Amino acid sequence: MMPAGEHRPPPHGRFQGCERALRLRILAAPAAACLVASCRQAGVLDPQGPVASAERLILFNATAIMLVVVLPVIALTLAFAWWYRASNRRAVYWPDWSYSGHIELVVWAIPAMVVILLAGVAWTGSHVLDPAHKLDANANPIRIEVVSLDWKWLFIYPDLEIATVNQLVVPTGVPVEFQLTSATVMNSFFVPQLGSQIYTMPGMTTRLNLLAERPGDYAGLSANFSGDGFSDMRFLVHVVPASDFSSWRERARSEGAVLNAAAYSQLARTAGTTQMQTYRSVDPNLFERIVQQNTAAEPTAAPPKED
Amino acid sequence: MEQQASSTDQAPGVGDPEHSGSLATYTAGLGFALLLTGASFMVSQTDLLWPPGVPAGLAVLAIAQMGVHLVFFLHIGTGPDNTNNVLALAFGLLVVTLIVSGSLWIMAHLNANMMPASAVMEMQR
Amino acid sequence: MLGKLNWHAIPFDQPIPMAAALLVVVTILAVLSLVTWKGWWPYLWREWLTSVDHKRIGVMYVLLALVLLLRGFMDAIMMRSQLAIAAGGAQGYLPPEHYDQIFSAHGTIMIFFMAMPFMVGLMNFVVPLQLGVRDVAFPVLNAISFWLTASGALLVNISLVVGEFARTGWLAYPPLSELQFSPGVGVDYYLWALQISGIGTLLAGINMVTTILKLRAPGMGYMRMPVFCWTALCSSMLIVAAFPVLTATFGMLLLDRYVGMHFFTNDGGGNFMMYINLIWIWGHPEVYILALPAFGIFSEVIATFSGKPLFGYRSMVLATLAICVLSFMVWLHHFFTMGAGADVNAVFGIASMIIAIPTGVKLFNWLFTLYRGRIRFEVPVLWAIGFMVTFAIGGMTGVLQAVPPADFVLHNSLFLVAHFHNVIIGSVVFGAMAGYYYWFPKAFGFTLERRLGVVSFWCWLIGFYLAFMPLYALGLLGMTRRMQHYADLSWQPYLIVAEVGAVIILCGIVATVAQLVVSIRTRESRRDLGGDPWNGRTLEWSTSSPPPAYNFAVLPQVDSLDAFWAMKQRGPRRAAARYESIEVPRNSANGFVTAFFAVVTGFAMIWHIWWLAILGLVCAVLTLLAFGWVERVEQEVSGEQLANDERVRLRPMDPA
Amino acid sequence: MSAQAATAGLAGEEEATPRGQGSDGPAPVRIVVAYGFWIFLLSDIIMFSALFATYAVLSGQTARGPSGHDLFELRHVGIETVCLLFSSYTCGLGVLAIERRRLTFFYVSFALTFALGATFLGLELSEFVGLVARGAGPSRSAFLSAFFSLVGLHGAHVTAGLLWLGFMVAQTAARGPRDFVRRRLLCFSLFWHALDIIWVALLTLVYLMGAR
Ligand code: HEA
Ligand code: HEA
Ligand code: CUA
Ligand SMILES: [Cu+2]
Repeated sequence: MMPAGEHRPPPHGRFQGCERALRLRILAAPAAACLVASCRQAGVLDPQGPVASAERLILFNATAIMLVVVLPVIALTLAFAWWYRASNRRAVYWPDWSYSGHIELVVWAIPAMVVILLAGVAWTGSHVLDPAHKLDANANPIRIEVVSLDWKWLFIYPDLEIATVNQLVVPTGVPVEFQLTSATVMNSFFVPQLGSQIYTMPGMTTRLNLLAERPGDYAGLSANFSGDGFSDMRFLVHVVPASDFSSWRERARSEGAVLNAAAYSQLARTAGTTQMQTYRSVDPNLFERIVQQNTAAEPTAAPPKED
Repeated sequence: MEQQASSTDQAPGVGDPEHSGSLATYTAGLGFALLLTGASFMVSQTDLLWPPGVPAGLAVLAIAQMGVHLVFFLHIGTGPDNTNNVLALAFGLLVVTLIVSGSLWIMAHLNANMMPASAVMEMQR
Repeated sequence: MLGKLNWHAIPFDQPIPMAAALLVVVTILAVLSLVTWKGWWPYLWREWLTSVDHKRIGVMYVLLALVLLLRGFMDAIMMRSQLAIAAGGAQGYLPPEHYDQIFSAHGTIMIFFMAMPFMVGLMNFVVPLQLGVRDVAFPVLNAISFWLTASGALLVNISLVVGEFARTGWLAYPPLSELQFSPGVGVDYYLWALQISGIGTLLAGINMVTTILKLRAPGMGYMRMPVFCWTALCSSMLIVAAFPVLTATFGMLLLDRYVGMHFFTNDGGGNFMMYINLIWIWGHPEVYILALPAFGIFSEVIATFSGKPLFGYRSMVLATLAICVLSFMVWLHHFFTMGAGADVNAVFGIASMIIAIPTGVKLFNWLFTLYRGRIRFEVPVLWAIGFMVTFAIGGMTGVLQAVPPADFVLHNSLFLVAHFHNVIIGSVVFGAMAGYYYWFPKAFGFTLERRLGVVSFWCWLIGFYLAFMPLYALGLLGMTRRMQHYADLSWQPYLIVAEVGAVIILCGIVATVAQLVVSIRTRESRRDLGGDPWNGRTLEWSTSSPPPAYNFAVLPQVDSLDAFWAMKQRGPRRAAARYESIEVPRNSANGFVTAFFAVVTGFAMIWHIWWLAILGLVCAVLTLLAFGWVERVEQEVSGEQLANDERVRLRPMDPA
Repeated sequence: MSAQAATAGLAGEEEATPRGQGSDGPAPVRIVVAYGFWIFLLSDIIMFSALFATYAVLSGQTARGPSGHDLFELRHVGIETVCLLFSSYTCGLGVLAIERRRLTFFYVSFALTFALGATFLGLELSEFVGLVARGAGPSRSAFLSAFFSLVGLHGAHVTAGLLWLGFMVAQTAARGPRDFVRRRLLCFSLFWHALDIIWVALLTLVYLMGAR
C-alpha cells in the first residue's frame, strides 16, 4: 500500500447528496424502531432487486423457523429458573431425576427437524442464488468488470468501452454480469440493497450477477478489510431508467479522459481514494491484463517480479 | 504413578518383548516395506499399470506401506489393550483426511470458478 | 548488530500509545519494586515461577487471562469510543494506522491470550482434582506450556511500546499480511507471538488428553467422568488436531515474509486462498476449543446448584463428542463469499447447521436439569442462566449465517461481529466468570463476596445487550466491520448506545475487581473449612480447600457418576486406615528458563537480529537438554505425614 | 486390583472400557509417557498434512519455471528411501536390545541408525544444493516453495532425530539402561518410525507422482 512511514489520511466527504437523503429518512424514525420492516431503511432490509429480495426473505424465513424453538427455550429457561428457585416451597423437587427416554428423544428430534428444514432452504438457496448463476430477465444483460484498487473501485464497461471510478451506473431491470478482480489485496464487492457480495482477488476473476429494479442511489462498499484507507473505499450505485442510461452513456463517451495503460498506472499507484470519475474510452484488454498481473501497475513497494 | 505390572493397557510400541516387538516382526516389517517400495517405484516407472490408474495404484501402495509400518514397527494392533491407541489414531486419520480432501475439494472448485481462461491453459502445461 | 531495531521503533511522537505504554511500564515497575521491597522474590520463585503443581499453574493461567482481559477491554473501549464519534466527516481520535492495530490486537489478545489461557487454566486446575488424581500426566511440560503462552502474551504487549502491532485483523489474511503490503514488524510480532504460544497450547492439549485418558482414580470408567472432564477431553483433542495446522500455516507465511517464498503471494504462483482455507481449518475448531469447556462448567454449575444430577448425562457426552468431530467439517462457512460454488457452499452450510443439533441438545438438557430442581441463586447460576438465554440468541444468528445466501449479505458486517461476541461472551466469558466464582474457594480457601458478584453479573448482562444488539441492526443497515469512520450519520445513535453498553460492562469489571479486593480483605469471615462450600457432587470438593500439593492422600475409590455425592450419601468422611507414602514432583525452572529464551528468540527474529535469534534458540535447546540429562527424582511424602495432614484436614469436617 | 476391575465391569457402566483402563487407577509411567508421545506424533502428522495439502494445491504453480518432472531424480530418492527403511529396522533392533539389556548390540544398532539417517540427510542436502544451483530455489515458484518446505520439514525432523539419538546414546552410556532412559528410547523409536511413515507419503505424492 503506502510506503512505510508515509501516512496520508484518505480524503472523505463524498456522496453528499446521498447522505442528506439518508439523514432525512432516518431522523424521521426513532432509531430503535427501525428494525421493523415497515420502516424504510437502507441496507439489507430494503432490497432493490430480486437477489436482495430473495435473500431478505430467506433471512426472515430462517429466523422465524429458528425462533419457533429458540423463543420457547428462552422462555422456559427463565420460567424454570424462577419457579424452581430454592425458596419456592410449592415447587416439586426430584433430587435424583436425571433421565427420561421420552424427553431425550424429543430433545434430539426438535433441533433435528429444524435443521432438516433449514438444510433444504440452504441447499436450494445456494444453488438458485449462486453469485455465478445468471439471472433470468427480458432485457439483454450488461457486462461490467470490477477492479478493486488501493481504496477505490474501477468499473469497466467492456462492451460500451467506458470506465468509471467509484461510481457504478446501471439501468433498471437489466441483469448485470460482473466479473471481478483486484489489483491489490483482497476486497469484497458489496451493494447491500442489491444483494450478494463477492470477494475480489488478485490474479483471479470471480463472478456475480445482480439486477436493480428501481431507480435510485445505493451505497456500495468494500466488505473486506484491505488496509488503512479501507473505511473510505465506498462507491455509489446510480440506478437509472434505461433511457437515462443511454444518455449517460453518450455523455460519458464524449467527456473525461482515456483509460490507457499510463492512466491506469497513475490511478493504481495513487494510494488513497479519489473522486468519482469517468473515462470516455478504455483499453478493451485492460481487465484481462490486470488479472494476468502484467500491467506494470503493481502497487508501490512491490519487489521486482521474478519472471 | 508407580511402576506396576498388573495393568494391562498399552501404549504404542510398549509391551513385553514376546508380545509385540521381536526380531521377527521387525524383519518381516522391513521385508514388506522394501517390497512395497519396490512395487511403488515399478508402478511409477514402468507402464505395467494402465497409466491413468497409476496415481490410484501409488496411493494404495503407500497406504499399505503405512499400515505395515504401523503394525510392524509401531505395534499398533487391534487387541483390547490397544483401544486407546487405535482410537487416537482413528481420530488423527479422520482429521488428516478431512483436512487434505476438504482442502483439495474446496481449492479445486475455487480455482475452476476463478481462473481466467488464459490462466487455465497455462496451468495445464 | 541490532537488525531493524532503533530508537524510531518507539512511538515518542504519538501520545495515545505512549501514554498507554507508559502506564503499562509504570505498573510493571511498581509491581516489581513492590516485590523486591517486600522481599517476595524467593517465595515467588519457589512457590510459583518454578512450580509444576497443576493447581498453581492453573491459577497462573487464569491470572494471565484476567490481566489480558483488561488489556483487551482497553482496546475494546477505545474502538467503541472511536466509532461513537467518527461519524460523517469526523475522523475520531484514532487515525487508521492505530485503529487497525487496535482491532487486530483486541481480537488476537482476546482469543489467544484471554479466552485460551482462561479455559486452559480452569482445565488445568480442575481436571486432575475431578479425576481424583495427583497431577497431570507431565507436570514439567505443563509448566513449559504455561510459560510459553505467557511469552507470547509478553511479545504482543512489547509491540505496544517497541514497534507496532499487525494492522491486518486478527487472522492476518494475506496478501495484506505479506511483506509487499505490510513491510513493518507488526505482522512479525503477531506471527512469532502466536507461534510461541501456539506450541505451548499444543503441549498443554497433549498433556490434558493423556491425563484424562490414562490417569484416573480407581473405578472411574469413562461413563463416570464428570462432564467437565469430557468437555476438557474434547477441547484438548481439538487443540491437538487443530493447532498443528495453525503452526504450519503461520510457518508458511513466515517463510514468505522472511525468505521470499511464494505460498500466499500475489506473484510467483502463490495462492492466498489456501491460507484462508487453512486458517479456518484451525479457526472453526478453535471456537469450540473455547466453547466446550465453558459448556462443561455450566453443566457442573447447573447440576450442583439445582441439587440434582445432570439430566441426560449420556446425551451430553454424545453431544460433546459430536460437536468435537463436526467442528472439523464446517470451516468453509467463513468464506462462502469467495465463490467456491453452490455445491461446496451448500455442503458446508448444512454441516454447520448440524452442529446446532448437539448444541441444542445440551441446552435442553440444562433446561431439564433446572426442571424439578431446587435452585440456589448463587452467582455461578446467574451466569449460567444468562448464558442459556444469550447463547440461544447468538447460536441462532450463527445458524442464520450458515445459510449461504443469507451469509452473502451478512458476511463481514457488524451482524457477524454481533454474532461472535454474542456467542463468545455468552459462552466463554460467562463460563469463565462462572468457573472463576465456582472454583475460587477451592483454589484459595475462601469464597468470593456475593453481592458484588451479583452486581458484576447484571452489569455484564445489561452492558452486553446494549453493546452488541445495536450491532445486529447496524449490520443489517449495511455497516461493515473494521471501519475506522463512516459517512452515514444515521448509524451514530446505535453506536452511541453500544458505547454506553461497553461502559456498563466496565462497571461490571470494576465490580469484579472490587469483589476480589473486598473478598481478600474479609477472607477470615469466609473461610471454606470443609472444602465443600456448594454441596458439590464431584471429587474436587472431597479434598480440602486449598487442596494439599498431592491433592488426595489416598486416591478416592469411584463407583458411580457424581462420585463425591455418592460418598456423602454413605455418611461422613473418615480417615483411611493406613497411609502409604507417595511421590510428588519437585519444582523445576525448566519452563521459566525455556520461555525466557523463547522470548529472546522471538524478539530477535521480529527485529532481524540474527545472531541473537540463533543464540536464543541454542540456549533454549540447551536448557531442555540440560534438564533432560538429569533424572528427575520425585519428592516423597511419608505415610506418617499424610496421616497427620489428614487428621488436621478432617477435623473441621467431622460432624461429631 | 483385578478383582476390583471385575466388579467395575459387572456394574455394566463401561463395556467399551478396556481392562486396566480407568477401572484400576492411573496407568504406569511407561504407558503414560508413550501414550503422550503417541498423541504428539499424531499432531505432528496433522501438521504435515497441512503442508501436504498445500503442496498438492501448489504443485502445478511453477510460474513458468521448472516442474517436478524436470527436476526429480528417482534413483537418488530410491537410495534415500532404502536408507530410511533400514535405519528404522536398526532402530527397532536397538530398542529390542536395550529391553534385553544387551548394550553392545544396542550401541551397534544405534550407530547404524545414525549412519543411515545421516546418509539420508546428506543425500537430501545434496539434492537441495543441486536444485538451488540450477536456479530452482525455494523462492523460484510456489511449487518450489511448497516442495522445499515439505521435504525440508521432514529433513528438519530427521536432523532433530539425529541430535536426539546422539543425546540418548550419551545418556545411556552415562546412566545405563535405567527406566527413564528406556522410556525415552521408546519415544525416540516411535518418532523415528513415524518419520518413515511421513516419508512414504512424501515419496509417493512428491516424487513418484511428481516425476511422471
Ligand atoms: C474472547 C473474545 C472477545 C471478547 C471477550 C471481546 C469483548 C469485547 N469486544 Fe471484541 N472482538 C473479538 C473478540 C472478543 N471481543 C474478535 C476476535 C474481534 C475481531 C477482530 C478483528 O476484526 O480482527 C473483535 C472485534 C471487536 C470490535 C471491532 C468491530 C469492528 O470490526 O468494527 C469491537 C468494537 O467495538 C469489539 C468490542 C468488544 C467489546 C466492547 C467487548 C467487551 O465485551 C469487553 C468486555 C470486557 C472485558 C472482557 C474485560 C473484563 C475484565 C475483567 C472481568 C477483569 C477482572 C479482573 C480481575 C478479577 C483482576 N470487538
Ligand atoms: C465461542 C465461539 C463461537 C461459537 C460457539 C459459535 C457458534 C456458531 N457459529 Fe460462529 N463465529 C465465531 C465464534 C463462535 N461461533 C467467531 C469468532 C466468528 C467470526 C470470526 C471472524 O470472522 O473474525 C464466527 C463466525 C461464524 C460464521 C461466519 C460468518 C461470516 O463470516 O460471514 C458462521 C457461518 O456459518 C458461524 C456459524 C456458527 C454456528 C452455526 C454456530 C453454532 O455452533 C451455534 C449452535 C447453537 C445454537 C443454534 C443455539 C442453541 C440451540 C437451540 C436452542 C436448539 C434449536 C435451534 C436450532 C435447531 C437452530 N459463525
Ligand atoms: Cu480466488 Cu481463485
Ligand atoms: Cu466457524
